[in-house]
Amino acid sequence: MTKPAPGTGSASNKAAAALSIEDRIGLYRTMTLIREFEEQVQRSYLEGLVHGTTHLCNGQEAVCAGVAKALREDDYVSYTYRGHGQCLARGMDLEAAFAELFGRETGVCGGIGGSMHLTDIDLGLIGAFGIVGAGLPVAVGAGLSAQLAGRRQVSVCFFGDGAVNIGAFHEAMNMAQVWKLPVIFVCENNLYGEFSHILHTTPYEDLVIRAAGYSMQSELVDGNDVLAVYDAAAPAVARARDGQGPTFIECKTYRHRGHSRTDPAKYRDSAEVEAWLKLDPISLYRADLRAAGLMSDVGAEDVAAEARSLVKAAADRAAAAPWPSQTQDFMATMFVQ
Amino acid sequence: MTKPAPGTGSASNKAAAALSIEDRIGLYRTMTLIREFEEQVQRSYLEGLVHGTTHLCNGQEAVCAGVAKALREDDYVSYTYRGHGQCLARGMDLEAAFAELFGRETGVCGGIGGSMHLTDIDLGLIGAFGIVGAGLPVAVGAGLSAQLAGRRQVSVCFFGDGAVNIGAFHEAMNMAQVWKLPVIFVCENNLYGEFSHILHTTPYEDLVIRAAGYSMQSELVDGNDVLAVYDAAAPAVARARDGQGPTFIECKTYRHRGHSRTDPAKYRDSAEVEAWLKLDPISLYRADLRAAGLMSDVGAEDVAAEARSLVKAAADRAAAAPWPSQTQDFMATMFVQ
Amino acid sequence: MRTNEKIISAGVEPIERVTQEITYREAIVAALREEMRRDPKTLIMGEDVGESGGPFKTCHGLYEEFGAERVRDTPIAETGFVGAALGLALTGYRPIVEIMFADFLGVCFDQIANSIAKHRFMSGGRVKTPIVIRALGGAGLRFGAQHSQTAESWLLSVPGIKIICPSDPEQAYLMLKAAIRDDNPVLVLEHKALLSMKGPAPIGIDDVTMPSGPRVLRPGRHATIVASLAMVRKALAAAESLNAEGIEAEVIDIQVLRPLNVAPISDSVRRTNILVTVEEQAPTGGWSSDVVADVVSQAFDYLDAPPARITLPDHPLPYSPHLEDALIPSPERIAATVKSLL
Amino acid sequence: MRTNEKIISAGVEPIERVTQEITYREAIVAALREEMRRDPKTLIMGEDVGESGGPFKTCHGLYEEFGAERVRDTPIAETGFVGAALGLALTGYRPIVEIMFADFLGVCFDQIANSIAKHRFMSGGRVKTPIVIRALGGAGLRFGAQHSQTAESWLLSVPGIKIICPSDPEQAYLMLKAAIRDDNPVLVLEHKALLSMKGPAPIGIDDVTMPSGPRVLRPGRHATIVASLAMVRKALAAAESLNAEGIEAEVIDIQVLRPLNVAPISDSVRRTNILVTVEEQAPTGGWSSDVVADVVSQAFDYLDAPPARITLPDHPLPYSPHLEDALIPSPERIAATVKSLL
Ligand SMILES: Cc1ncc(C[n+]2csc(CCOP(=O)(O)OP(=O)(O)O)c2C)c(N)n1
Ligand SMILES: Cc1ncc(C[n+]2csc(CCOP(=O)(O)OP(=O)(O)O)c2C)c(N)n1
Ligand SMILES: [Mg+2]
Ligand SMILES: [Mg+2]
Repeated sequence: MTKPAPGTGSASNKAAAALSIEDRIGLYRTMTLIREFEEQVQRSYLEGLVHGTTHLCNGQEAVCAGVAKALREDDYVSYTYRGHGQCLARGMDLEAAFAELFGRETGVCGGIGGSMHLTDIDLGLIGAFGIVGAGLPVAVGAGLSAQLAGRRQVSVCFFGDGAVNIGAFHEAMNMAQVWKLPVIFVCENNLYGEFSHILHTTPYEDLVIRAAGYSMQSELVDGNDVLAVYDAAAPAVARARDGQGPTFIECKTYRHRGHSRTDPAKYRDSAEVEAWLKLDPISLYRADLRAAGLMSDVGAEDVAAEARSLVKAAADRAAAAPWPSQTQDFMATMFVQ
Repeated sequence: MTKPAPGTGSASNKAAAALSIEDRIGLYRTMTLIREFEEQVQRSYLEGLVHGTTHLCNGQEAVCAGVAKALREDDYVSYTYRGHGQCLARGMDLEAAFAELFGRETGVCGGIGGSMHLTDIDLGLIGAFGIVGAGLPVAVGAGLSAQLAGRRQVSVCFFGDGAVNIGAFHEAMNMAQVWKLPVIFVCENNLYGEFSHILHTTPYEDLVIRAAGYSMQSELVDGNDVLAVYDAAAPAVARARDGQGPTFIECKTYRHRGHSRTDPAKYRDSAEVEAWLKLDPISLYRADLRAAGLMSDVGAEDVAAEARSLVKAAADRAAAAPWPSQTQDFMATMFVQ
Repeated sequence: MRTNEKIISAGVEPIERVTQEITYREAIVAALREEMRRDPKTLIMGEDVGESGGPFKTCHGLYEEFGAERVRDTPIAETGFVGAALGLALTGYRPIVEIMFADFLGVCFDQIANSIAKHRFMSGGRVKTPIVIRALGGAGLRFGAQHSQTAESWLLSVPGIKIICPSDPEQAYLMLKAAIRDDNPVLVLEHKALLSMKGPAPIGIDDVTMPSGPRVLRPGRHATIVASLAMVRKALAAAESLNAEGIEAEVIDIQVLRPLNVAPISDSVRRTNILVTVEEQAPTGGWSSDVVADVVSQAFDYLDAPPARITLPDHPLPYSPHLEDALIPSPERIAATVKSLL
Repeated sequence: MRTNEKIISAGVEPIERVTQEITYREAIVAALREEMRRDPKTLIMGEDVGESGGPFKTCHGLYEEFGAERVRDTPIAETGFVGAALGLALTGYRPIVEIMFADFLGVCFDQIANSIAKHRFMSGGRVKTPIVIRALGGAGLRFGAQHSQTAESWLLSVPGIKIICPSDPEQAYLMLKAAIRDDNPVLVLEHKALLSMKGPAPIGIDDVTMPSGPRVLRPGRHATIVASLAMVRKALAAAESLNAEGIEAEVIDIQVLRPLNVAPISDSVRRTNILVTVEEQAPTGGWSSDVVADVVSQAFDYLDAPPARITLPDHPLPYSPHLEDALIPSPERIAATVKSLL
């Protein structure tokens, strides 16, 4: 690894220090729920309940949990095909999420969208974009909307390291900066696109360097440290609400599994994988909480057990849900009539 | 104007100091020829000989002349709809250029391309791109070709300040840097897109800042000083030939006329226009040459008179050239049969 | 050639007193202005649409009235601002974007085809995406191969977006107003060779609805000519000259390309038994093939001859004026084609 | 169902000894490998095509044989690398690019439609642009609305690019080889649901030419079914089941969408008098309308019934498996449609 280039911001105000014990444990709960959800998706896929393909975010839970904590209910969030974590961190109903992955009528998109396209507008989850980079201009539009409406909302978009090479990223970054929009660009740098290492496709490993090209405020954080993520996100969100414009936050992280269901991820060095597994965000945070005397191992197990049972129950209910009707009015699904 | 951000390079090696007197006068000749050409295009347009629209480069002659001087015959050059200067600086036949603008059979593209699309592959003039930014990825391809062929060629692309906001720019810059290609990105920053000032669409006025986002070597030069342009281009070209990768060169310049034939350019402050007209690259360079004792005012007038007569004769011949045949085999024009 | 009937056919009560002679360009401006007055959630974005009033002056005066926030100049970044339109629409606004030349739709094709056209559908119909994309296209102005396309057929195969193409000031006005009120994405293809065309338009009218399909511009019994955009005038001219020879051609403006409603054309063909289409596009992939194929299935037994499609040639348009002119369908060619089928 | 005739129809001498049973995926790899061996100016670029062998393994082993320079991983930047292909082609190389999902053609639509397809034409025919763009498309794998399109019709209206779509290993092999040798831009649309399909292919053959049009896969006298890509197998299955009822359907693989050559289909219709088309696309803007319109003009008097077009519905494809399955044309639907016309 090259030495990280510093971002332009200073996360040193330590917003996380102000979090209540409840909030801290809540973060653990969120990450654990996401992990258990993804593990269940994996199992359900093998059982034939999830169709086509699916992109899991195991190992990256601290990013969506940490950022979500900094947001209000009326903020806007957009993300990618690897978007289950973002949705759960915003409170998407577990059963509706599973039902969508299973292609059922009770899915959050009626079984029409699928694993890559979870959307729930009522939660500000404005969309999951399957085309790399495509969500960023949309997030800029939501940011413009927030600016125009004047209600101090922000628009956050999540994307991967591979997305910083596509044109849509560039156009969105520039527009957000020129118009000083309340947009937070969260780059989950998990070091790989599909199978290519970032240095194969980008001139450097620290993507905050990109932000410099737009004179955009930026932060480089340990994306496996949920409090560090929160520490970067909270002031960025505050600045955005105050009309001080966008921030680019790079979160260094790692996906535990392959790119998608069919990828055994053999292109990754086993030493690298080992090293990152040791940096598992949930284990690290659990150790933190234990050290701070906020949660015992037993407490942590309770959280996990609760998450597991919630997830299991939701998946079971989703698996029993009906298939969407083949004779439904697809035209009304497509167009407001 | 904000204070120019320095580029990453140092043009201080003063390649221009090594230019012969002949070469120096040659640069004057090139700029004058381009100016006289554009003036004639303007007149011909008013006479109805040039059709549709045309984009003149009056005021920007130092950029194409200075860069062209740093190139070899086997290098590749791409440019935009505002590309007459680049073509003439590479030696495009005047009559063939006019004939193309007039839509005649003897045009450099048989009258098929027009003012926006002058191409002459034999001169390494690989193409004029009418879609903003579209030429940059193509230039990257030519640079890749040069790298693969191993003959120390370079690929130069010219584009405007407005082009740095579009996706194609970004993808091209990144690819050139990742693959260390011999590509010189020459941004002619004339402060305006069509009618919008750069600060309206970009977060700053100094576009070298963009280059920082790719860790790309860059130079910021006075684009109205032909020797300064050469001083930036020559070492960039040398580095590219040596396999040291791409350079981004920002040339500050100004177009004397509107964006295209229909634009009276009323959006520009008259004080600004005045100031820049005083910085006319040809007058400035003439003063330099006079001060250095290399060319008298009479000599300069001779050069201009010669250019005028060459241009006039070429335009007259072009105006007398036949129209392209309506029954030609367009399918063979489109496809190699 | 204009009657109240036509205004009615576009779903509008005829209010003769407001009908004015205006240009196609003025019609666009009027529609934008009125709808922006009507709904504060509307806004327009595009390159140089602000203080400059638009490269083709189709936003003239809007900046002065609505200000920089609602009449917004963008960077040259079609993917960026078309994508932003989706973000605005999803969060309560009704964005209108201007694509300076329809040829540039290629730069933002993905945002339109994969995001805008599919977003509501993929959400299970749970979001609303009221977006208008206006793009100025068309040949005849010696703009060369990259600035002369109507792009009519580029998005014809993409479900999830409506496509309309006004051929005169009246429809430029009425359809654009309706498009802005529509809760779905609408691509409005305008033609730059029509910008100075004059005609009556019911300015100030409030009761507009999206037309459900083609519109008969000139009745006739001997042949049906269907055309779009700048070809409509050529078709009308052809009909006029045919009339002198005693041939009465019915002229239909297709006007709504998506969703395509061929029934009125089939009705016409059932009466005329002859079909000729005219489009300013290559011979393949365009609406005229769809129209022919549908008419054949709807009115098979009524066709006296195979329908003829008049199109551009199957290569890009050249710059040279005489070449360009020779390749664009002309009234003479249309009239000759009709006669060849009788 | 396979005979030497078919190989001949693609312009290849039948050399039975080299015919092997391979998959569609292996056919692609073989064609790439052989042509890259044949001409050192060829190279391939795309996302993860190098050491990983391609997301769909269609470049398997190429990196090992030809190295990183000729089998080049790119950033996720379709505009960038498709545009780079043009620069390579203009300067003496013969680039092949892989678009991972055909759905992503939208991201680089401008580079294809405005640059690649027009560059030679705009130069007055003075440059050469040998470029192959391969894109893997198609539905049936529950990939949702943004990863299931064949994109067959997106570029159908753009002159200046050839479009081919192989429906079996033999044609995947032969046509890709011919495309790589072609001096013009060729878009090769492959179908991901066919990747594991097995069939004979004359591996190692050197004498290939671009097919000039459709190919008859199964002769028949009672009806003509024209299909593309994954729909070809469905059409063959339909023909098989119709056969059991004594109906002999001729099955034609359209295979070359641009330039479109409908003559062989008209010939067939002149014998069968019935035409059914099957395409995995929306009802408008696709090749089937062009085919119907052309057949109607070429064989008007031979049609016993209006041609029927079987297509996807006019909305994006949903994710849920049963929904997706119900919407993709099936052999049953094809057979029933044929019978309804007899
Ligand atoms: C325009 C486009 N090109 C290619 C793809 C195929 N693709 C899907 S995900 C992916 C890798 C993205 O990597 P990254 O942005 O790092 O996100 P991650 O998957 O690591 O979360 C690619 C190439 C796509 N979806 N869109
Ligand atoms: C993708 C695209 N969008 C818009 C245009 C219309 N257009 C042509 S030139 C131009 C301004 C370009 O400005 P700049 O890059 O600064 O170059 P200059 O004309 O100043 O040389 C615009 C917007 C275009 N050709 N392509
Ligand atoms: Mg990644
Ligand atoms: Mg400029």
